[in-house]
Amino acid sequence: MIPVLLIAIPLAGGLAGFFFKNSQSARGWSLFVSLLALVVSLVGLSVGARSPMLNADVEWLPGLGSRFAVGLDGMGQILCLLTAVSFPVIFIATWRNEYRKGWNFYALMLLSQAGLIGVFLAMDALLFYFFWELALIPVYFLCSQWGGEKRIQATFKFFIYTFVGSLLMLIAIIWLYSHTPDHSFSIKSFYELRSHIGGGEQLWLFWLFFIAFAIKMPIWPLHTWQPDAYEQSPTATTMVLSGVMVKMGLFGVIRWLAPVLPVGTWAWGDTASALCIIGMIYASLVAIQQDDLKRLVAYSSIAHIGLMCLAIFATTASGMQGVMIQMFNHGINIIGLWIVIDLIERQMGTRKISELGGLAQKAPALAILLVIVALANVALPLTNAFVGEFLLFSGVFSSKATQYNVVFTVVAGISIILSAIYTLNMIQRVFFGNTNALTEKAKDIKLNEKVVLATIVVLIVVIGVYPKPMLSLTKDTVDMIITKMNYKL
Amino acid sequence: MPINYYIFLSLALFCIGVAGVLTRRNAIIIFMCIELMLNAVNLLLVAFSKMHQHALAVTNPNAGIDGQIFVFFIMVVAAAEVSVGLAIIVMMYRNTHSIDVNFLNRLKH
Amino acid sequence: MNAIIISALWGIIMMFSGIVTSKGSTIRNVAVLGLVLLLTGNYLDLTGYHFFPVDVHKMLFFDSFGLLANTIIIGATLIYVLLSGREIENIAARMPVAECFALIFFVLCGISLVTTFNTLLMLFIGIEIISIPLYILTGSDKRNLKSNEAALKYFLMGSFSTGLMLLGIALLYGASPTGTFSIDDLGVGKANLSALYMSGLLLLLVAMGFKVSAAPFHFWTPDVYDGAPTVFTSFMATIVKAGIFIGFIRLFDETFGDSQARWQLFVAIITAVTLFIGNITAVFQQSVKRMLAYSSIAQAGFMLLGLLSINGLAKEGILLYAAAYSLATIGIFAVLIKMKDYTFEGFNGLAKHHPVLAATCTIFLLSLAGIPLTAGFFAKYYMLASVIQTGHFLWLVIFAVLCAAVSVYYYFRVIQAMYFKDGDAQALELRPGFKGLLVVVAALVLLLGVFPQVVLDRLHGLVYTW
Amino acid sequence: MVNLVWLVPVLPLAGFLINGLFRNSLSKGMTSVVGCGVLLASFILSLLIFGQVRQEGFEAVTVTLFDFISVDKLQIPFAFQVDQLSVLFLLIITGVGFLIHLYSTSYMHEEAAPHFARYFSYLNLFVFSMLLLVLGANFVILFIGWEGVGLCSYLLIGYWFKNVEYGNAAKKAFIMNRIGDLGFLIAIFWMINQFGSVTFTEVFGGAKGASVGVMTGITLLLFVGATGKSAQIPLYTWLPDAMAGPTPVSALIHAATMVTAGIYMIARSHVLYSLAPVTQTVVAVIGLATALFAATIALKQNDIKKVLAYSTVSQLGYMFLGLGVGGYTGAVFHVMTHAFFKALLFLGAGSVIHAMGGEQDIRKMGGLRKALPVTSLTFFIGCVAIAGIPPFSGFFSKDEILAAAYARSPVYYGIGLFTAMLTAFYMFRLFATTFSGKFRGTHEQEHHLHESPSAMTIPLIVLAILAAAAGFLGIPEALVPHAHVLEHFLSPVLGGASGDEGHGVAEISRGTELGLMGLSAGLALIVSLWAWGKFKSKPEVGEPAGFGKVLANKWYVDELYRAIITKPLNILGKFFVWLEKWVIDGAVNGTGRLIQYSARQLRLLQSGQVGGYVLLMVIGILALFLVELFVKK
Repeated sequence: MIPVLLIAIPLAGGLAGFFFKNSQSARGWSLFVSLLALVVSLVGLSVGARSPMLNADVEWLPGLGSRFAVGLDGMGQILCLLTAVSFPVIFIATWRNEYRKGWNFYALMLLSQAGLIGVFLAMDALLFYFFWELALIPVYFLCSQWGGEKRIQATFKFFIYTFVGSLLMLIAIIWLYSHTPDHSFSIKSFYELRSHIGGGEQLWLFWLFFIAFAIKMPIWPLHTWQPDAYEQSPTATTMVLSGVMVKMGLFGVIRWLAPVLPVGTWAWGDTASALCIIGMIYASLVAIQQDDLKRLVAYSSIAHIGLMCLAIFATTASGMQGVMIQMFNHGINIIGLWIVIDLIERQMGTRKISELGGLAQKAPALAILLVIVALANVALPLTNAFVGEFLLFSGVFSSKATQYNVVFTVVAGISIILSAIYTLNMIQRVFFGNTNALTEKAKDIKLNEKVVLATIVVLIVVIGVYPKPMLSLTKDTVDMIITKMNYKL
Repeated sequence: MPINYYIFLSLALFCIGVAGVLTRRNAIIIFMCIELMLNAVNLLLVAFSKMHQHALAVTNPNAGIDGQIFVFFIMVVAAAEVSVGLAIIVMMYRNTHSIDVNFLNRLKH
Repeated sequence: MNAIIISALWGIIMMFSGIVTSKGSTIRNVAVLGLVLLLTGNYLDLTGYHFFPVDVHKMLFFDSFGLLANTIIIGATLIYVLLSGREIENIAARMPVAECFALIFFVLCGISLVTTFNTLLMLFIGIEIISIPLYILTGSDKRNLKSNEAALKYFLMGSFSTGLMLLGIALLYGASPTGTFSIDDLGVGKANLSALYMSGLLLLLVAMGFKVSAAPFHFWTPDVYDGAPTVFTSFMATIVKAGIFIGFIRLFDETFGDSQARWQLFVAIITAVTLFIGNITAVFQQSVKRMLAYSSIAQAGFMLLGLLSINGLAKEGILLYAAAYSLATIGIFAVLIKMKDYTFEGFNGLAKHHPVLAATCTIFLLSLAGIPLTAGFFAKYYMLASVIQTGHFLWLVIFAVLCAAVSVYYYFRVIQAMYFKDGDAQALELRPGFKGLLVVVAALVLLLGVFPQVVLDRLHGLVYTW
Repeated sequence: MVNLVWLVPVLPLAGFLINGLFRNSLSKGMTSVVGCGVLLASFILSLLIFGQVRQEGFEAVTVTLFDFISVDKLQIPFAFQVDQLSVLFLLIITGVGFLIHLYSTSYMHEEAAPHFARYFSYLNLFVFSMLLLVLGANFVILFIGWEGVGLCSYLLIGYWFKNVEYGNAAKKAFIMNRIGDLGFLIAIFWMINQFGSVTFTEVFGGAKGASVGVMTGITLLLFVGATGKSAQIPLYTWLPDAMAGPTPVSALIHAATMVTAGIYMIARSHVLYSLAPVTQTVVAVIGLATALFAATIALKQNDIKKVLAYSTVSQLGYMFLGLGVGGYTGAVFHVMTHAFFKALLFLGAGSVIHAMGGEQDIRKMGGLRKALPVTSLTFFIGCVAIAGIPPFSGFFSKDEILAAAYARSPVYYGIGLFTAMLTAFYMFRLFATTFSGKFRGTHEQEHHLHESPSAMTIPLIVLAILAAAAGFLGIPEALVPHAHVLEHFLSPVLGGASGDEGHGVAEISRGTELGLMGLSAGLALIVSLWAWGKFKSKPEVGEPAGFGKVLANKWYVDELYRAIITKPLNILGKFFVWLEKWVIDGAVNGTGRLIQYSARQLRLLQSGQVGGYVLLMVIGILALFLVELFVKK
């Protein structure tokens, strides 16, 4: 019941949104809808993991062996919560942005929410693929309609890039489907496949899946769509992209790749991990060189995602737990960063770090909130990201799946230092130092922004100090995944 | 007289037709070459029908009859094509006062 | 049987209706009436009511596959006439509308032959009955040099391919031990094929490939589609192509099904070339009309995947593909006809001036690109799945999806023009009825995209019962 | 009582929240009351706890608040451990901390109210993290405090954020600490991997079973963390720059407490170190090297705070030497005494700077004794203490370390002694140049030279008394048997200074020990007097030349680091940016361009010529037939 609601509410809300004819009411409506979705997801958390309300399974395409099966397990819960939290936050934070034909904007936003939640809830491969694509379409329109100057090319690149990936994934899905004994797309039959298909097939099937997911995350060297897309999209969409959408890739690996093709995953684990590591160092070093705030955050996000992906291949419970909680944290934190950047851009009209400075004198509240978010971004203890990265790293270090675990940990660890460098540089050059002609006229943040940033900060600290509920939420999923991943032919 | 001769003959005719289509520029002549191809096929069909008739006469008195029927159909269809084709060529000629296919290059790329 | 006879008769009726009245709307209504009749007739045939219990001596065989295909095709024609029938009047001065409709009916008759043929003779006749009227329709814009040129090219190359086809048939006839044209007896099982037989097979492959514009026999397509009056381009590109494809599948399934292994490679090669040329060349087109011509080649390439792996999935899929592809393309052409300027720039800013047109057009394009939630996705899905099920030619599948990714490029160019580029796209007058119908078609596309079951269930039942 | 220990850190946290959230509404008075009040409260609380802990046979208590992280086998509770060691640090932190808060109330008085509140909130936050650090019952909690204090030092160094220089100094401090912290973190992961736990008791319990290699690895990584936090070679360069912060901050964080975190951590995990002789040697050598190196630099510094900074680095080196040779008690003892006299010295320097109106260059001072009697007297006591002249505290602690060093190897002792001489020399150079001789500053500076207000002098006096007297907590066995109160107190945690875990200090005869003591004391006295005499008459005011220049420029270490680390990283980054644009993204865009190009070319096939089309068709057919002929199936 609840999963259906989670998808249906934003879907219906979005479709309705197209019929509004003024932005204000559409904005209010979308906020209302997203809050409704949030409430539902909270209810979903409250009913308890065993509740039948958390699953729905309806006849869809009997001819194809595909059913409309959606369910909320721990991972689904945590990611739905992320989505459900993000959208209201985004709507409130960008409350003051004016969009041409705003109602379409908000409608599309809600549709993308529906698509995303669908991806996280789908318990049927074909359905998963459906939502996987559907989440993309609204974002495509959002970016190319309301983005920056080079938006059309950037978004187009992004679209084709991801489309290629997902088509390859489609091939793999069909292949697996045609090998399921009961000719069904259901996740159960997919999980039973690993004994039916030999190591040889798994080796190339792995890449068909992994390329799709790696593009989405993105993993070096398939990441080049990302900075452009982030830079050119309207910030609200960038938040969706970086806060929630990149999680689709990690989610895909955890739910649809690692347990389905354990042998392939195990065989290619080191290769994939190496890519992640290279990406982390690479992205961090590039981030240090960036002058555009959006690009800087984009690259830092690449580094963080790389770490999570690395931990997945480590195949350890603690690492996987880390991924789970970190997916949530990363979403929250990066959205916080985008909010700040959006504020700066709207006030100053620029994102160039070199043109800013001394904002802390003019906007102390903004400065403090940003500093906290930024510290979370560098995983300082008692912020949420520390818990996540601690688990991720310890997972990687204690990995039995690779003999390079120490090397991976150390090299990946360097990226922590690098992340401290670019984050502090950013704070330093944007907020500290003396004001210049441009930043003289800066004002402090308004109430709505204060509220959302405060919310984010509260989340950061609460999860950072008492992560237990989150961790226990995903425990069962993690154990299940790990046992499946440890399967050997 | 072995069937192969017929096959070779009609294939030769067919190829002549193809060669004509490839080389000539006058629409009418190209069209005639195509007719030649069709007739080569007719010849082949008749030959084959005889062959089958020869081979299967004992079991089935009117074996191979289909081939000859087919030929008639081809003739009819060819006639229909001629009528339409000539009409098109005439229309063409009225507009451009030429039936040289090499001038047919308004539509390309 | 019903379809064949009714369509033939109605063709004649249409011709005479031209004498009775010259009023376009009346004639069109008669045509619509005829199509409805045809549709019901064919559907009844499907459910077992045969109006004309004629013995066809195994010349034709009315299995549900062919009849279902007919239903889809006639349905598509109905939609086509409703959407763009009015345009036929505006093709050229003093162009008798009635004849055009008559020819359309004759073409339908030919298609119904091709979808239900049981001997090569019927196939040949069907193909010719389709082709000859099309030559005329292509040239129907008499004063327009492009139209003339298209007609002549089509005619010359068409009859050339007829020659090839006939040679192929003749060779097969010679190779068949029993001296027959019936596709039931022509099949020689997995036996090693004689050179004669193989050559005949290849020639038939080529000839049919020509008709469905498979590379490298596709060259007539862009020119003819471009030169012909847009109304008839739409007709040729969708309904006719779909019909011939059914025949194609039927031929290779029934006749050469057992010797699949021998010819699969050729089909694979042709498919790959077709996909490549179709998609790549479409990328650089400036005129949407010509782009659609190439896209139709690309789509043919995808349908050829179904031919490559003739199995249950492929048969289901080809029907779905025919439906999805026809609906979408008819829709786009219907919009295209309304445009003043056929270039991509002509579509700039369409969304602002005609939101409905833009929205529906987007849905059709997404369907052609094979995005989920549209019929096009499942069409492509079936094609891919059918090949993957055979277990061979995975390289071809991967190549196909890469090409599909390329196709996104040119389909989305239209979307970008309509939504994200500024400009004032000019469209001719639009009747609310037209818009309404467009929306209905779009809804149909979406319906097929979400619940293909509505069609598939029937297919699934039927395809496996014969 | 002990179970209320969580209140000790929570009170400063509350202070932080109050001062932080209401910084715009609170008056300076209120802020000071809150800021100092919470510290005083937790100091009293610590005293009470101490009262309980000091009783005989007190067993270490673990107070678990809630469990922080629990993933399958790994359990990390948020727990505090109260034992002699942590209580000792509790006292030092809260006590000295309180004095410095008090001092700050008047030192920072010029600041505008919100910034004033910001300052105190940071300070409280620091105390909170520091207490977390020393109270944590497992390495993760310790690490949380560890990074927390790093953050606070970052915030406080960059307190005057308008100034870009200060900002950079803060950044440098944070990043260098980060490098060390990485080592610490990996050590923690290794423990998790090895012992499946990070709780002190379990780790120490399991340590015996682990191989020497593992122990060496873990301890070395821990030590990397220590070098970052406690400013040892090679990660020490941030500390002198950290003097950019307000002087009380330097006193509290960069002298008395935070920088000693490394010593605390190693002393806390001395069980592990005792099992890894190699690491012990490394620690000793690094410590000794740092002590000497920093001392040489201190010789030529002219910024009053810089001198003290380098002397801090040097003293920290001493403590590591002590740890390295197994004199854990001695090290902790020195931490304590150092906390007193170095805090005293910094606060004194602060009072001088205050009087000089922000001037920090000692070449522009001189003869301040008359103007600042209290300051100069207390400062003198500080100097005497650090110089190691009996009976002041420095003598005892330093001497204990030296004795332990001698027991391990006379070389250690020799260098240590030499360093002690250098210390005495530069401290008295500093004292003489600053307080004696005649004033060298401008006239208006001279005009309003004044003794600081009581809020600043009282802490000075208190600290002076402690600096003078604290030594008697650790009277060496050699002088008075069984008078080493501290050792007795700490023995439950650290074992005797003689280290019952094998690699402790070897015993040395009473006679030698006395001899060494006398030697060091005498030398210290002589050098001090010499330096004083040398500089009070003619202080060096000119630019240093020759080798002095090298020392004045800190051996050009910063330049070296810039050349071998910062630059290469930048170049690499630039290269990656290039790579991104032209190779990786270039490949993507290239594919697109390739497709467009081939599209342009393929169009040309569509020549428009029927003949051409037919020809191509025929070619196609022939090709198919060729395939049929030549492809064998």
